[in-house]
Amino acid sequence: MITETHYLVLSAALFAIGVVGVMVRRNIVVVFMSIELMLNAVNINLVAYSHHLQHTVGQVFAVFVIAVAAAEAAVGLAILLAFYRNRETVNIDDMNLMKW
Amino acid sequence: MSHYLSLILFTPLVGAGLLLFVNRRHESVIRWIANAVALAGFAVSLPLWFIYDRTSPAYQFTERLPWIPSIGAEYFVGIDGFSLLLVLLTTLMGLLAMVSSWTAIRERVKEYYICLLVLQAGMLGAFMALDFLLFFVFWEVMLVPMYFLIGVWGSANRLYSAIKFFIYTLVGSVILLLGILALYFSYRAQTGVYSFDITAYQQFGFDPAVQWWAFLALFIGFAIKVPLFPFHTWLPDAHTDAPTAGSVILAAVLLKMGTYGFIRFSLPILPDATHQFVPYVAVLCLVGVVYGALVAMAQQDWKRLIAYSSVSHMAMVMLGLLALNPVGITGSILQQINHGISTGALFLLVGVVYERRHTREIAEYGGLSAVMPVYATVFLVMTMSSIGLPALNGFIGEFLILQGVFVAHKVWAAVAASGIVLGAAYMLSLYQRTMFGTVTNPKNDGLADLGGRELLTFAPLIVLAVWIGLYPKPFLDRLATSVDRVIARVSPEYGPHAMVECGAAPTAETAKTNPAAAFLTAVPCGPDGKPLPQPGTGAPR
Amino acid sequence: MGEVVGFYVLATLILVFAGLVITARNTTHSVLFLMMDFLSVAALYVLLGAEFVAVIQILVYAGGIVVLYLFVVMLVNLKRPPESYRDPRRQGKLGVVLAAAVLVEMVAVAGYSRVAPAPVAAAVSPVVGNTEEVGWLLYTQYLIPFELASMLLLVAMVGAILLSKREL
Amino acid sequence: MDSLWLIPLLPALGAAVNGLVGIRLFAKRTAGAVAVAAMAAAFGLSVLAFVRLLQLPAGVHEINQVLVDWLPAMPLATHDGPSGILAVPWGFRLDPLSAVMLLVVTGIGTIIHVYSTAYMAHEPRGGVARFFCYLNLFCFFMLTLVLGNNFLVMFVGWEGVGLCSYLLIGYWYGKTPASDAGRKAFVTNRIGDWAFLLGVFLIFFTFGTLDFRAVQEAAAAMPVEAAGWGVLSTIALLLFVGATGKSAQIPLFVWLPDAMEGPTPVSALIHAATMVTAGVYMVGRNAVLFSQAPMVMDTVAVVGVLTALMAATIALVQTDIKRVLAYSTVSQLGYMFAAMGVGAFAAGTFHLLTHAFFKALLFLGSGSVIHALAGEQDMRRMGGLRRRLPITYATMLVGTLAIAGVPPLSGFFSKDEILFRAFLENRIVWALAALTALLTAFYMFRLMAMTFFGGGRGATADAGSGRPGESPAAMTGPLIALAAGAVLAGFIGIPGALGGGNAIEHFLEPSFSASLPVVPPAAAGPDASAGHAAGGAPASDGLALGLMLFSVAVAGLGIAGAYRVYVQRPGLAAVLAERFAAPHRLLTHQYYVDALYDATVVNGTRATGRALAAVDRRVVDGTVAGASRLTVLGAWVASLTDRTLVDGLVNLLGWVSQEGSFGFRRLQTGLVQNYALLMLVGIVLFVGVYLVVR
Repeated sequence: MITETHYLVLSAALFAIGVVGVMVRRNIVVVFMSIELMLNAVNINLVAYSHHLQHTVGQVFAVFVIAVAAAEAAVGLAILLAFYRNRETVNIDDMNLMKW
Repeated sequence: MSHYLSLILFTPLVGAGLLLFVNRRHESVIRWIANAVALAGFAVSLPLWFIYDRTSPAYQFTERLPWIPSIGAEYFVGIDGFSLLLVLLTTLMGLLAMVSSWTAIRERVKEYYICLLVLQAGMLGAFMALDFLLFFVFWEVMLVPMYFLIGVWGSANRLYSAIKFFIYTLVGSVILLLGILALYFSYRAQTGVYSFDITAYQQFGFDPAVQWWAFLALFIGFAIKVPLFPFHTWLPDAHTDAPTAGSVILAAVLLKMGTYGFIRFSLPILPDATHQFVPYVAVLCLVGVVYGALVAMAQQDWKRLIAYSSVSHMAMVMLGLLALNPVGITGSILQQINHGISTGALFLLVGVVYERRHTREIAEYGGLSAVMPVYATVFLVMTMSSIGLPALNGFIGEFLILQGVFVAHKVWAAVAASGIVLGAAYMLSLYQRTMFGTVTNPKNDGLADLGGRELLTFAPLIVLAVWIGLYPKPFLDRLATSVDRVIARVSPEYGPHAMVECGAAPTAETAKTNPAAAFLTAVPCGPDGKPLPQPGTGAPR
Repeated sequence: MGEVVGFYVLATLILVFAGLVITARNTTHSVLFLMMDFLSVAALYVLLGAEFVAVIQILVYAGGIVVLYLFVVMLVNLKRPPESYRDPRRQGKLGVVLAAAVLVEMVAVAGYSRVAPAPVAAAVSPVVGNTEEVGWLLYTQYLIPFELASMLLLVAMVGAILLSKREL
Repeated sequence: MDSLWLIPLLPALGAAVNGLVGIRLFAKRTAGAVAVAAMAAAFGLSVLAFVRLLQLPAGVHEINQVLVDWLPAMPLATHDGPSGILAVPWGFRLDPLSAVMLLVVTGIGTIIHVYSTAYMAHEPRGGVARFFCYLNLFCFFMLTLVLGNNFLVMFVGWEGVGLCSYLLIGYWYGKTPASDAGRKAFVTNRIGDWAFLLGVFLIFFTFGTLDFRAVQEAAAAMPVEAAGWGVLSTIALLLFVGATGKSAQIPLFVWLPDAMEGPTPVSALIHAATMVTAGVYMVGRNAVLFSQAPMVMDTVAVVGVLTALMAATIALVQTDIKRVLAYSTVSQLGYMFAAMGVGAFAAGTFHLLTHAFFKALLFLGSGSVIHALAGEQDMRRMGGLRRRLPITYATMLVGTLAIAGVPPLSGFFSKDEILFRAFLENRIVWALAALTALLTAFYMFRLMAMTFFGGGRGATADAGSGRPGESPAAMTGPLIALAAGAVLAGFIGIPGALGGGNAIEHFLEPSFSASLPVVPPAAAGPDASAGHAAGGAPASDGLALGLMLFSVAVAGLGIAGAYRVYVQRPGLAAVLAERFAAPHRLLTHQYYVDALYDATVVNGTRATGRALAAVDRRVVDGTVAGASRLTVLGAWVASLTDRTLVDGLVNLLGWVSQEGSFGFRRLQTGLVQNYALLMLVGIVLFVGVYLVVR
């Protein structure tokens, strides 16, 4: 029997993988993708509870999360392109000008 | 409940908002929009004159919305006869001030017009507000644009004058606010209701001690604005350094705030204190009338002279209020309108030559009659209006005031009437020094006479001056019920009189317990509103 | 039984592909693994009876966003290796440790938490079928968030165009 | 003719047309024609109105018309409580007194308008239209003054004529003396108006109405204040002070001589025939009221006769032809007031009428002379003009004889009537009046002698070389018309002693008495004002004849004296002037009244104004500035405290945090992942805490 706990553990694992990706990778494209993974982890959670509680509202929120993810990806990648055009790099360690 | 007053009130604000979206480089677009908005503001307010019900003693066109419910403040506007005339004066003078600035203002055009429009909204709001806090807010709203008008577009000494104006009036405002709060808390203590509603205040008997202090506070606030001697010294500076439109608005409308405050708040809300204070305030008024006139005589600066004449005239207006009888108060209100028209016109006239010559020194001029005949004629009419020549507006106001004051106190009238002698002396002296004689200053040789636009600004003022002078009845009719309402509070002895004249007399005990109520019930009697015998050949009483 | 098998298969696929996404050297490969991952998640949604979200997942994520990533990877034509410079202050290892900690904690939370199964659901929707229910909710109770989401997308679109255009 | 208000309206229309259109567009002739037409039409209407007044049934003596409410009814307390009502209509009333004034104003006004078309012909085009605009406007206000049925409408005219007088005196505004004189006239009048207004206020307070007739009736019902000073006396005195301003009596007479700076037709119309008589008219209008205040009546008589005497003495030594006439006007106005003061209201009004003719004639004649001499006004530079200006000479001679009181010219009848009534009432007034008559005859013939007799001097000599003499017909015509008036006007008031009916007195009587219907005209008994003459016994006929002979003798003496001094022995005047140097200087300086006023009132006011302006700047504004300085000082002290104490603390805090922040600053690496790391730390801690405390 698969309970919601299984799904929660799965999503936690996926989230952890996303976190690791954000933490260790220096290619900003990959970092973005890791963020997408984390968002997916959240969605799994939402849909799992929707199933568990027999209420559709979780899925509605998943749809919103997807919409936000799409927006994030679009703007983030646009910023990335603009940055790349100026600095010829996508290395996240080169992006440290916004300090202090 | 209609939204008519709000429409009038917000038209200038909408215009100001519209100007925000216009690029500052498009000056002529800005000018057109601002003038169109001012014209619209006037056009929108004009029907008030016709639809105002002159037989009703109530506040009309009221509009009431909660504003800050937790402290009982409301958005409560409405007008009676006083505010009707003053609102119309405001929209008219606002329009004329706007038109007169067409060529006079060359820099920061956008900000200038926004300031003017916001100022106009503030003035309208102050005249319409029936909520004391709302009134105070509009009262303060007027201050800021005026400060900028003087400080940014003024002449040489503008910063000094602007700051002096601002701080001086602000001191008055603060004390006024104290008075308002005193009334507010006193009202709360006695009724248990938090309210700034002045229609309620006007029917409420405040504790005499509270009245005394509140009157003092309100007096200082309003007297600075009037300005009453000895609080007047900001006025000549502000007038002198303000741009023409600023001077016009200041003289024509802003000064009326003070006297309007007395008639709207001090008198009907604090009748007992009013009676206590009248002798002292009247002395200040009398000093003001004579003092202002004498000081005006010694001025070398065109605008300063007119400013001091304003001090004298406004003291006369105040004195009319203090007569505490219908004629004096009616005359006082009418004289406010008259002063707005004639002094407003005089400042516009100074503005015309200032724009051409950039000096206000009287000695710089002379013999303008020869080069600017039309200008000289308009100036003559307005001079005569200002010194109260019969058949022009100023006389009606002065006569009613002085007749009212005479009944109240004969010596006051005698002293105040001397102001009209001195008025003739300094105004004619000004006229002679500027208009008569030969052109001695070569710079005055080629001065252009009034252009079409300028003539257009003076035409309505001249028409009004003559109209009020010859047939003031429409104006006085619209004031009658409002005056009665105030009189019922401050001079109840006039109550039974109207009853007798107006048929259906209430019983003696109603009259005894509440003369004001008895009076008010007696007012609407007769379909024409005045069932009074035709004077003239009737037998002497 | 089929559900158990399906879950474990899909979970394995999801986690493996996710691991490949963050470990692949070649960014293009990363993107492709990401797509596979998304598809697996979509299948998981089907398993959970959320067909609508599954379809959206495929359309938007696998179809739209992944393609976007691919384009970006293509456009970012790297002259030097992308990860040549390494900032010593970055503490990547600590990050991994913390990630593990998060995992442990969340698993603990998941283990402890017991949600009461199916409390009413109140049968709010007058429609039947997953897609209909989602649609009904979106257009009734969540109409305003829905419209706001559309505004957000519009703004994001404008922003993306603005940012990526060379010259305005 | 139901519309009295049309009469003033016509000149107003003329003024409007000339003012709005004429100044820009009209030719000189058009402007003059418009003005004359307006006045002629007004005169026609006036005659019609007069005829209608005569046709009224017996017992009714007035036409009262209310045009429209001016000030609507407003409650206002009077002396007997708050039940009064202030209401003022635009009301007009034609009664015998106003009818006489109406005819004078429109009739003489029309003649003078005609004269002006020629006199002003040398002015620039726009100036002529402006002149006629003012002149018509003046007539409008004067007619309003005359026709108004209450004090306030009268006051409109009262002040309005003052304005027009101001404008017309200052017509040549380029000349400083002209504009000065205009201002002086207006301001001096205003002083009188001040009292007048107070009188009006007191009238309302006392009677509760401003209607003339109602006030007269009410006053008649009150006791005569013979013994003590009462409210009626106060009212009468205030009104009289107003009249002294307008009619140039002591103490406010100083403006009239200066007013001669205006064009001569203006002097004739405004400063001789009409406006200056407004004060007399006003007193006559309130005859009943004045009669109830005998003390004020005495004051009026004394002030009048003293003014008459004083002005006559000043006129003796004036050398400017118009100033002689101006002082003569002041003197004659004093006469009229003396008449009013002794209760001879009809006689005063009669003199007003005749004076309007002969003084207008004299002014216009002098204008003709000035015109012929191209602006010369100094009589010492004239002489021998008799042949050069025959019509002017003849008509002026008529005027001079009339003013001197030579029978049977008009001045004789009116002046004699005044002297007779004064003799009955108050011998001192009579004596002074008679002395004035002597002086009048003297100085008028001095004027004639210096102007028309003897040889040419100065300007006349210069002009002798071929300048055409007589003025154009448009000027001589009016002279002749006025001369005819000056001859004939007297015959409407032939006294009973000479077998006449004294028609004018009977005609005017209703205006000077209260309660018209109560006193039957047939009774002719003693009434409030005009009792003595009409009720006089035949015995007084002899007295009247005697006095008449006496005044003729006085006039003859004056004429003879002037003839001796100025025609027969031209050097004598200078000798006399030298012998009586001190009085002569006193007279040439008009008793130093102007200097006195300048030194006290005028300069006093100005100095007060300057002083107060300084006070305003230094003290009143100084207080404000001082308050602000004090605030600034306080602010400085506060800012010092602020900098050292308050700011010190804050700085300490800042220093501490700045030093401390160097450590924290290292956290700010700018690396995204470091920030994410910190977030992660937070999450771990947060969830950890949750797990622990759950």
